[in-house]
Amino acid sequence: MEQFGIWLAALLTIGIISFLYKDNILYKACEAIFVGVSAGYWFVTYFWDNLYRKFYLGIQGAELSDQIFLWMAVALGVMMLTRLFDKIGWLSRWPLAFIIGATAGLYMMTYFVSNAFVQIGATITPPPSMETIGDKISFVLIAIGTFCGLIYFFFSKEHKGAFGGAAKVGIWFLMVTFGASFGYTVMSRMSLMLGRFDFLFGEWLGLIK
Amino acid sequence: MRIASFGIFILLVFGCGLTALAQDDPIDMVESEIVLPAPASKVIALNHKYDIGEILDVSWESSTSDPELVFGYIIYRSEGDNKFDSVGAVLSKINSFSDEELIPGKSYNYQIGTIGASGVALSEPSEPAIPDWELFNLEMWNIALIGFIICGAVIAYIFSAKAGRKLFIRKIGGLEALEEAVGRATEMGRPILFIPGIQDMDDVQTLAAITILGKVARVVADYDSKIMMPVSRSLVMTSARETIKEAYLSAGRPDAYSDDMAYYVTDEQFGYVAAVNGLMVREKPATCLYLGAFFAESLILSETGNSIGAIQIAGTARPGQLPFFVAACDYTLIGEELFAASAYLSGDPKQLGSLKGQDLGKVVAMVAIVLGTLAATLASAWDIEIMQKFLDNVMLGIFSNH
Amino acid sequence: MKRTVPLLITGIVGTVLIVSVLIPPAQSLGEDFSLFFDIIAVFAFFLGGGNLFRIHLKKVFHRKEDYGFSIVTLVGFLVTLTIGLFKIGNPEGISGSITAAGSGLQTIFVSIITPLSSTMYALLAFYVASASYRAFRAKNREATILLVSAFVILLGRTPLGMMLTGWIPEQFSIFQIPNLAVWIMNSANLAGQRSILIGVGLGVVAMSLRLILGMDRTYLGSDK
Amino acid sequence: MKRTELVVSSLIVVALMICKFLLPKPLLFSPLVSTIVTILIGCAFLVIFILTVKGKPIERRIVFLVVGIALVFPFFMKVELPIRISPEVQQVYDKMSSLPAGSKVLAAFDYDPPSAPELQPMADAFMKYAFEHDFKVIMMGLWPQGPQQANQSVEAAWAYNPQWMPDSADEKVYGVDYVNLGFQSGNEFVILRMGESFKSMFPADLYYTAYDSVPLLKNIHNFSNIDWGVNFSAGKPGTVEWVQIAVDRHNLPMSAGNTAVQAPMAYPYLNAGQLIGLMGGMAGAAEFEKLTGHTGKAITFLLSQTYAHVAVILFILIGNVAFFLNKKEKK
Repeated sequence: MEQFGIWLAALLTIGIISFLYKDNILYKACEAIFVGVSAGYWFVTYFWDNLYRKFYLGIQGAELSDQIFLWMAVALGVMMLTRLFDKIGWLSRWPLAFIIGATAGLYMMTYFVSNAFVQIGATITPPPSMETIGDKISFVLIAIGTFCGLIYFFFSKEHKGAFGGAAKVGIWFLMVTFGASFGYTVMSRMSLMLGRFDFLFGEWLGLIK
Repeated sequence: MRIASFGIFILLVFGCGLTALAQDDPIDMVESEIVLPAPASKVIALNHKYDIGEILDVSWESSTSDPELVFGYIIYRSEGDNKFDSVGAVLSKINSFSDEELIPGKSYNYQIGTIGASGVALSEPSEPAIPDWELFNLEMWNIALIGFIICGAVIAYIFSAKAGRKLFIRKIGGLEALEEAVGRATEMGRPILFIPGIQDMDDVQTLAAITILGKVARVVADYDSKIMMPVSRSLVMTSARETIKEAYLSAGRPDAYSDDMAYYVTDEQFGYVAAVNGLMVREKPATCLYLGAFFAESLILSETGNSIGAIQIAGTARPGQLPFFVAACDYTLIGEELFAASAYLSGDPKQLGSLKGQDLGKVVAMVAIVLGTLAATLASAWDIEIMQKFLDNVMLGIFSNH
Repeated sequence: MKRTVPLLITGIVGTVLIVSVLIPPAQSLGEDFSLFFDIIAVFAFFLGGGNLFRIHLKKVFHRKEDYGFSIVTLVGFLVTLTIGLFKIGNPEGISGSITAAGSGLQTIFVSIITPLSSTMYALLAFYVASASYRAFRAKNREATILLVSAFVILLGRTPLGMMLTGWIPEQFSIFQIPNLAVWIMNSANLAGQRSILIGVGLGVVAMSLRLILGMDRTYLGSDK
Repeated sequence: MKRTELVVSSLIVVALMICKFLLPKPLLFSPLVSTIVTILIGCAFLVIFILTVKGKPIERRIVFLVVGIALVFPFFMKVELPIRISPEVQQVYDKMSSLPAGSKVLAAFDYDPPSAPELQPMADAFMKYAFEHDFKVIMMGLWPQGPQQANQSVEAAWAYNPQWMPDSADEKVYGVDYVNLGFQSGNEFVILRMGESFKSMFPADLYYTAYDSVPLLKNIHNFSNIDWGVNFSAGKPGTVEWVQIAVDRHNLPMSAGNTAVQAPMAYPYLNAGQLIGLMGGMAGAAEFEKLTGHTGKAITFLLSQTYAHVAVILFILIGNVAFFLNKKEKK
């Protein structure tokens, strides 16, 4: 049984890697299995985690107001299903409108506070050690970079003249950022594949000690 | 807030353990000859600000034996009848505790037990305190103020555009290229692939993707091209269908619309990627659009798209994935541009007005950065005290998150 | 009716949630929403999963190209659903946790989903290499900056960085590649990150307002 | 299916079957073959370089192939990489080797399979050393998959010395010589509560044996009963949390092994003396293996990883040099 598991995993691993050469039967089969099985798996988690645990167990012995609250969610969910019927299909827009409104409202504040607000605060907060001249330069440099970066994102003015120059500096800072995150992740990606090859050549083929 | 309440929860759980310990010990306490640790002093209970009246903050002055002889403190609560029950415990060196889930308006007082090796030493009880609730969180005045300014600016610009004032918005390369990319797909007779990220509708980046989809689908309908939109969340599929359908209707071609344009694949991140990769090499779309929330799949998708020679336009707000898109795609919408895209593409003056409001927000940010940095630099380079005060009290007072 | 009600719902719900941040008694609304969302998502899956089922069934029925793979997908889907919903092979029975060790669903996850998804993820190793070869060229000033910064960080995180610049004397140690990499991460990189984050914060505010005010309403479909 | 496709796939199947059933196991190249392979890879890069300069950039599949070869072939090479022991890894070893037999060691496995190539070798070498020197090992995980990774390292130790397996001469008895407490959710709060009592967080071990029934755990109440802690970490919760709570509040002597990505975040704690040594990434693992004398996968992996890293760097360089040469010519 264990050998079967290893052979199956090996076959699936090779199937995915084979896509690098070109699309082929084995890859298509792996893709079909992957889609079918994982969609099923996700529905099972949705069902037991959300519908059973959060709703069904949630209404057991709950106060009336909580019960009504949970039933409302189910009502919205059922409205979602009205799409299946042409005549009342428009009802499904209500839950959709609800979700979009709530997401927009909720995340507007979250993003505003944790992205805009906190980052501005962090930029003007001097680091705990402002001892060396290097620290001071870094502090000012970060401020200049952030400032120019914001100019780059400005929509209501053409990037010309001094303004354009600042925007250009802004792009440079963005490029440093992109380069840094690229360089930062590249190397760690290599060890991912090492793990898979170790499985294939070690655990499956037994070639590695 | 959430972290705080979680921490408190853990301390409560902690407390149960410690309390059990304390309750097991009394016999030892009586029998042993060893002296108890010095009790804690100055126990004060205060109403917790800006909650719904269920929390009291208890604080005390640590025992003089802390930390050598002290394991921790037990918090006892009484409802005014001098019957004290333990409600929690904290480790040594800590001298405050938040008592949650109280009844608003009721009066409580507290007593602190200092736990030593030989037993528990009790403090004097505190003065009674009443948990109270507040309607507005005044601590967040700064967020409300700046938020009000920026939202106000957005709305004001929208109205001024409505009134007919001309607003200038510069050209954004990636978005100008969008229509061209759709046109190219039509010429080549090949489909357009639209990937709205892998998150559900409760992510703002997905919302942005759906609003852009409305504009893209309109162009697709006008050009009579074909759009393919595999998605990884069912709700996104539903919203995408509504959006595409509306675009086809407003283009006057409802007959050309089909529900099969947007379809669900699987929620599983890499299962979805595997399917999209397969779709790309088989259907060979001429244009690939990746707009929304992306993770590790950004490079897998855009490299595959590159191998089939598609024009690729990407956009995401996640800084970690942007470099991969920048490297492999023809155009990349960086962060803010993703959210501005639908307003820009609509060409509707009112929506463009909102972009102006956004710019005002940037001005606020830039002014704050200049003032703050200047103050900090002056303060540290020449020890100018007034600058330090200005920085600490005004700038950091405004831009701090409570 | 068909469009006004949804528009009102978006507007009211959005406004309430924005204001709720400032009002302590309403602060738990955000968490309540995520509960709501989770439950609605289950029902949405009936549409999504149902659609998946329908598409593949149609392919098989009409004997379209590659319909064999659709059979595989359908079988995989149904088998997993059956095993998961009835908790087949679960040592703790129907009330046990779905991921209990030894349950059928856990076996499927470990022996099928894990190798597939970790291999798919690992393909990145190859794509990173091909992107490096093809796209990372110093075509212009911007690309050069990106390249240099990437290269410094990349070398700084491998022993090569120290090997190449270890000879630089102590007082200029900032120019040793590993130190330079740390400095870039903590200064210039931070500036770029911050301008993106601040921009995103403001962008979300404007987009949310457009949605809440009902200016951007394509997602609501048409009146018909 | 096209002809070439058929040929390629059958070739691969044949090659794999040869690997599976015919080749000696484990497969090791002689130094000569290793050198030849390395030279061939070098030649491949030279060819790629010439082609690129000529304006005929190679196909991506060749890039994939080269990376694949650079990753796989070093598995079978027996090249002695000059491994210089860095002071931070030496510190870990010094601490570990100063412990007497019977010392109680807490090993926290805070990672999952994707990070295993880097961290598992450290854990394996640690476990072998611990069994060899009769440490009492208490394993646990703040990441759900951590305990499984812990068991893998025990199995690695068994493979190294079968005498340690159950029912063997020198058996390491579960519950007496080592125990796996399993996973507990709650991130840093788990550590916080363990400071008071391990039992409160782990009422039973991974196999549902009550805490008090495990002989090894009889006299272990909290960190004060532990002689040394070691943490294998791939992110949060991980080394930072352990240092902040277990080390700073409860004075647990602690060392750590981190992934390469994670390691820079732990350096400040190392410099401040809160951590006794740090193993960073594959290189750190290889050094640790060398010190303990239990050469395992890290040294093999390190070679693969180095080859792959060099390959990526060469690809970037080739692309750029060719680009510049071409630009000059045009001028």
